[in-house]
Amino acid sequence: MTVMEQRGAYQPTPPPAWQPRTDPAPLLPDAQPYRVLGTEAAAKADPELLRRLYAQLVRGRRYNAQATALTKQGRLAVYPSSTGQEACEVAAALVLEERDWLFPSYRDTLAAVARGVDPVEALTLLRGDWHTGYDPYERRVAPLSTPLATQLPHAVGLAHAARLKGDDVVALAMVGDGGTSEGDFHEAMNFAAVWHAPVVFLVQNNGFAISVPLAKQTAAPSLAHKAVGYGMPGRLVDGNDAVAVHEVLGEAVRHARAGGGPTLVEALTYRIDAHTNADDATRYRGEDEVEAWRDHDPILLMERELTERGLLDEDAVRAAQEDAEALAADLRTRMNQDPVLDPMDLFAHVYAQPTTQLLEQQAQLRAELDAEAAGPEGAGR
Amino acid sequence: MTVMEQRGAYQPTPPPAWQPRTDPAPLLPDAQPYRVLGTEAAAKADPELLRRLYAQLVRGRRYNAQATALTKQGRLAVYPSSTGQEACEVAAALVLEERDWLFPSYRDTLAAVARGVDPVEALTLLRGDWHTGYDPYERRVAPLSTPLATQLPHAVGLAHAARLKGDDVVALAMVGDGGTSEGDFHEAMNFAAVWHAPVVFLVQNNGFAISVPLAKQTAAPSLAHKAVGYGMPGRLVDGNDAVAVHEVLGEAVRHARAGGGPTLVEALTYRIDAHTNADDATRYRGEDEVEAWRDHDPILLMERELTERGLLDEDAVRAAQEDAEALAADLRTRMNQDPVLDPMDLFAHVYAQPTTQLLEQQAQLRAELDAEAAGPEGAGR
Amino acid sequence: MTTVALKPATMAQALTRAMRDALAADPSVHVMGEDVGTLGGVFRITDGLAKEFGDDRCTDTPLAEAGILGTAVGMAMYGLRPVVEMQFDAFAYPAFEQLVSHVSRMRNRTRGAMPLPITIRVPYGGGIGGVEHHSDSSEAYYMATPGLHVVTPATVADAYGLLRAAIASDDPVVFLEPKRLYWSKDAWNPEEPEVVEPLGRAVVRRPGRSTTLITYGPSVPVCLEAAEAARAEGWDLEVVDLRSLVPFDDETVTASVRRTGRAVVVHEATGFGGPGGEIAARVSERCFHYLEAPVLRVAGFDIPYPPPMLERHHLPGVDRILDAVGRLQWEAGS
Amino acid sequence: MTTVALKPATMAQALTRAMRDALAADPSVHVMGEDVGTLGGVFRITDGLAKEFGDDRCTDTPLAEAGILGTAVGMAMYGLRPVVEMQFDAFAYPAFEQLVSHVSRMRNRTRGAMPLPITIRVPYGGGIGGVEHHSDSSEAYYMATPGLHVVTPATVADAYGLLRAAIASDDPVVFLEPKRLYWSKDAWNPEEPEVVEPLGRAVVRRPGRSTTLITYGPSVPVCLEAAEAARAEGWDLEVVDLRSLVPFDDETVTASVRRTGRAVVVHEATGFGGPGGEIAARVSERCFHYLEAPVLRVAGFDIPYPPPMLERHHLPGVDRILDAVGRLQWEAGS
Ligand SMILES: Cc1ncc(C[n+]2csc(CCOP(=O)(O)OP(=O)(O)O)c2C)c(N)n1
Ligand SMILES: Cc1ncc(C[n+]2csc(CCOP(=O)(O)OP(=O)(O)O)c2C)c(N)n1
Ligand SMILES: [Mg+2]
Ligand SMILES: [Mg+2]
Repeated sequence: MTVMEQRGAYQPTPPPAWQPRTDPAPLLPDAQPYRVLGTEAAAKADPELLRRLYAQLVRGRRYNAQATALTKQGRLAVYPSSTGQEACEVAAALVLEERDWLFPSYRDTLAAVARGVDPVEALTLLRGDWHTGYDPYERRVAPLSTPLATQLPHAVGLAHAARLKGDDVVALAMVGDGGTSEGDFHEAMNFAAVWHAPVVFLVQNNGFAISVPLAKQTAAPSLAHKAVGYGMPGRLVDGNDAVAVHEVLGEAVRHARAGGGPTLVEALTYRIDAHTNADDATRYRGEDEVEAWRDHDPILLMERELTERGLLDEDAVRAAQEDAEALAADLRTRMNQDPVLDPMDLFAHVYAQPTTQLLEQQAQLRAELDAEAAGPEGAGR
Repeated sequence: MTVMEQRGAYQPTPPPAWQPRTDPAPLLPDAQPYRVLGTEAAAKADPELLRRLYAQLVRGRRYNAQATALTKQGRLAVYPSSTGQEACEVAAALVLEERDWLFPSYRDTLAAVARGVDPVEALTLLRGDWHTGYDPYERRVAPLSTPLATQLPHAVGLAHAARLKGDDVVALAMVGDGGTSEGDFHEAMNFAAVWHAPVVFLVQNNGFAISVPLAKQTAAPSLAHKAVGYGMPGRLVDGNDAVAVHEVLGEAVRHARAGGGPTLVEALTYRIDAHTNADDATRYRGEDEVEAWRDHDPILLMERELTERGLLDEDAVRAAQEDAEALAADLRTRMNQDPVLDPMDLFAHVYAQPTTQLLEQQAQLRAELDAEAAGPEGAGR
Repeated sequence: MTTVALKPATMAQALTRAMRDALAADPSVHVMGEDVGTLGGVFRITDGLAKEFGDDRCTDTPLAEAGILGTAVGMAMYGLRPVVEMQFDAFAYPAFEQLVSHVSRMRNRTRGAMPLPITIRVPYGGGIGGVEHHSDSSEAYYMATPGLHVVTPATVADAYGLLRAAIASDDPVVFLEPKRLYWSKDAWNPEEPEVVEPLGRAVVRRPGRSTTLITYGPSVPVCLEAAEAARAEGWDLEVVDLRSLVPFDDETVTASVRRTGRAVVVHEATGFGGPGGEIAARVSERCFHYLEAPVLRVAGFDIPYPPPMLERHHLPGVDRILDAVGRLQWEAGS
Repeated sequence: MTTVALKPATMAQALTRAMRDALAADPSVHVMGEDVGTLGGVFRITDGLAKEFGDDRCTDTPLAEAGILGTAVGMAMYGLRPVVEMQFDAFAYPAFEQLVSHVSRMRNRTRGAMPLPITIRVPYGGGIGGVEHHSDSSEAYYMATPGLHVVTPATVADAYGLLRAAIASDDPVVFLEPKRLYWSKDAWNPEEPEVVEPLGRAVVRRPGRSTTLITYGPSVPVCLEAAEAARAEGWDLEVVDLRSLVPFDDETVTASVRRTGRAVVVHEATGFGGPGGEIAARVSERCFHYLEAPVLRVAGFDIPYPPPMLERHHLPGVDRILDAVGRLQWEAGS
């Protein structure tokens, strides 16, 4: 049987006998976001997982702080921080198997790093020495996608291809609340559902698309309510509750791997920092709003839980912090070295074989650089 | 108060206090398509409306037949017939007030004609003498849109503009089941809901996008289930039941006019003819399927109802048929005359003022045509 | 040299055959698009492929061009070679962002780690009586996008050979199929189809001495006709079929124009900002001292593609080409 | 002539002022786009407009470029004059279908009944250290689309005047704003802003006798700098600022080149298939007998826009322009 045929044949049926093609009820999100930390469900959570998530959150927060600091030192051209969103970033990376694929958006360098991409390589785009700094095949992390939502159909296509090849690979694709307004979001969701592709969509609803608040972005009850319109389940989760995000994403990944098709997960979170270091958030939101979310901080929530359950001793805290500092120190050191650039790279990877025209242009630049190197006389006209 | 501000301010709220932005329940379609004909609801239907719809259906069917015949005589380049879909076409036109706007897709020439556009002008695009043959402002019918779903944001923008100007104008936009897969559908729905624009989206789900059946187009329970994901009501209606379509669309139009925002209506119908005269439908569907739908034909349903209620006398039938024949005869006569074309039109309407370059090109063509007219000698070669 | 008798075949048949052979030869090749499966495409170019290879290899997609190309990108990332059909020229526009922002740049972005061997088939051009949006010549957009190959056949044999080469290419190829040549016939042996040389080579379709007509795709037969007609005027025209707009075969074109000293670029696409600007500019640059007269362009007018009943006025025809050639001779004499 | 003292102002200020004046003068003008309201745009070009005119006149839209342009089409159909902001060059691509299939053709499609007076502001070009997708020069796409005006200012005064003219135009205008000139300053009196003549007029920014540099937008200051530097070589360069790519001011350009006998076209956009092809081709065509040397082009390389740390190698700079000019002098002597 082909992958395509598995969905069954279609008979357009005159209305007296018409039936909905699937039952919509199970596809609708719950009225309240799923939470674990601070609720009864927390008791069932695996202590090992909690500790692991905690350490990753601390590490992620430190990474965000360090990357932001690097912008001030002129070592990064720009940095879109995920401070406050670390639960989503970290959980997205941790739920995946090695053979799976992550499709990050431009804000999700942390997810890439949590999946094992070298932070310096993850930040290449934002440092400005090249576009994608890592080999996507090494950790199975697609290039960070700047044009919003455009990476979603890529994830669908990759997941579909894996399924066609018989591999039980899942793709997890990340997008922001703003990105859900793009046509590519719609088309990706629809292809995924029609193809029954093993893909999980994680929408980080952090309240804003740059300055535009969610109410100007959508009038939907929730973004997770979009799922039913494609025939896939929609799930709503507290995006600052790392355990809850991990659980919901984990379920969706297992569901996809088992051949159950795609899931849309909306994680409610908040962008604590400005859009990027270049943005001035005071122009469009008040500090009180930010404060409300600081009380619901992902690390805070986790710390509370761990402390209450006596799972957080000083050693664990220290180990997490040391690990985070080591990451930051390494990042600082290596980012403070000027990257080695080869301008000839400009021509090397446009086509598999450079065209004659590109070879001519390469020679021209070579000559210019040689003249430049030879000093003002050599460079002279 | 501005139009934009009416939706209220937004406060991103940490999950413990989070609430869905609207109640999803009333936005979901009923499990079964709304029907009137052949049901108890029919008793309440206005006899005048029934008779009017009947006459329009008969006229519409005849129009479709005549247009199809014109393709065989080489008088139309191509014709995408709406045979079997007349209930939707006609109801869409009749629910609107004069000041409202209709946004037809390429298949909806009948809706344009039912709204009062001269059939010859409605068919200009398909005849090939010009693109849009009518002045859109005369009957407030936007140009037939060939690129699928692209007309939907236009309808939203127009409705929004009307509201900004304080006019109580509603826009009704038509699209096919296939068209719902396009990104423009998504973006239009979203803008409409966020802007609370007075627009009604009518999806004619006729089972196919050329050869592609609905099951390859969507996995949703129904297309009307997409509405909740935008925060607007979704309605499901028997698209061959002209009274039901008229009622559901009428309600949506009144709702929009009263400031209630947009509605998505999915009408379940069937494309009885091939995609166009150039298509061979036997390649992708069986005659038995078509037969099942012939039993649920919009004219048949209406005739049954009218007959049962004693509303259809011979005079009414004859009047409807005569009217339809008159339309067909007029169409035939006028379409059998060669259209008068002015090649200079090619340059006249590219810009408000033709550029010097266009004037040069116009002069060139003028000279060529003069040479041609002067005969082989004058023409040189 | 084959000894099998050549039977006439259409360009449509050659294209179908190219995909069939590619599907058979390489399991990573996948054909996808609107109506390409059960129906075999609105032009029947994929006819029979779903039946022979199954709907996993030749797939009817939902109706969304950005989705088609975007998912093809993902499939290519996983090692497949998608062959995407855009139903008509103007219906490729919704996929423009995917094409420009991803397809053309992924190799470059990843320093070669993630090439995208995607073939994007686009039936293009006019002359078939198509209503609005069904007759665009959109090659200027693709030419202005580094990272894409842009290829268009003018003969039955090239249709086969270039499409095979496009599918085999490790780079994305926009493969422009001249709609009005779909039913053109040539002697061609489908049992022993000829695979042409690598992409990027122009060919002299007709040698001549007095002026070079530089053209491609649907305008090649028109130029050949013009060259025949020109003999009556005593002009011996050379016709160069570019076949590949990107990469551009400067060598062949420059050699021809240096020989003839005169050139006319001919294409259907709009003149202003169209492909002919680039071609004329580079010919002028490289052949300046050889040119007896300016390089002229015969192109579509600078207008939206006209309705069917007026398209004959828009399309570059034999007379308009000969007029241009005539103007060049005059320039030389002046 | 005004007697008010001129104060230095930035191009950004002039653009803001142009929209403000247009909003004040004509109630049908509406500004819309991503972040244009509360934030005032990521470049602050719409700063203060929402506050002054309300969010019905300056509207933050959902994040969807096709939706923005598509709804603007509908608004224009109802008599409004939308001024749309695309946040960056590459983020205009999702709106490509609306632009090409509707915006550019609606007037033509309806025989003039339904004009679309939409201004599409696109911050474009490089040189600001922008990461991928933030530095494209996409004007070739727009030039190849009949029905659009394509306009780009290079000075503070033109930024004001051309934007006013664009908004007042009854045709759609793609208004390309050179990002790296946003903060460039000129003496300009915002109290009495100068309204320039109709769209479509080039201007000689610097008269000269030995070679014409034909350029526009972000490359104008570079060319002026090159012209200054060229004096050291004894070359007296003329600089023509096109201002409007469509319609193209053949008169001004042709007159200049016929006078100087030499021309170099300079722009940031990719060379192959870029705007310079059209420009060089039409100059060569119209000035053939006046040209001492071929028309050369100095343009971005035929590559995707490079990362910030390498962009200086890509952008046409003074040296590369002077090299080209130098090559022309040599040609003449040969
Ligand atoms: C297609 C496209 N349009 C516009 C932009 C410019 N832009 C960059 S980030 C951003 C806001 C994104 O908001 P959201 O999707 O909510 O993600 P977040 O920044 O909150 O993570 C915008 C408009 C872009 N990158 N791509
Ligand atoms: C953007 C775009 N892509 C492709 C096409 C080619 N095309 C014309 S009609 C059609 C099928 C439309 O199906 P549907 O939306 O269900 O409308 P129906 O024909 O059933 O009325 C296709 C693919 C088009 N017109 N526009
Ligand atoms: Mg966001
Ligand atoms: Mg349909």
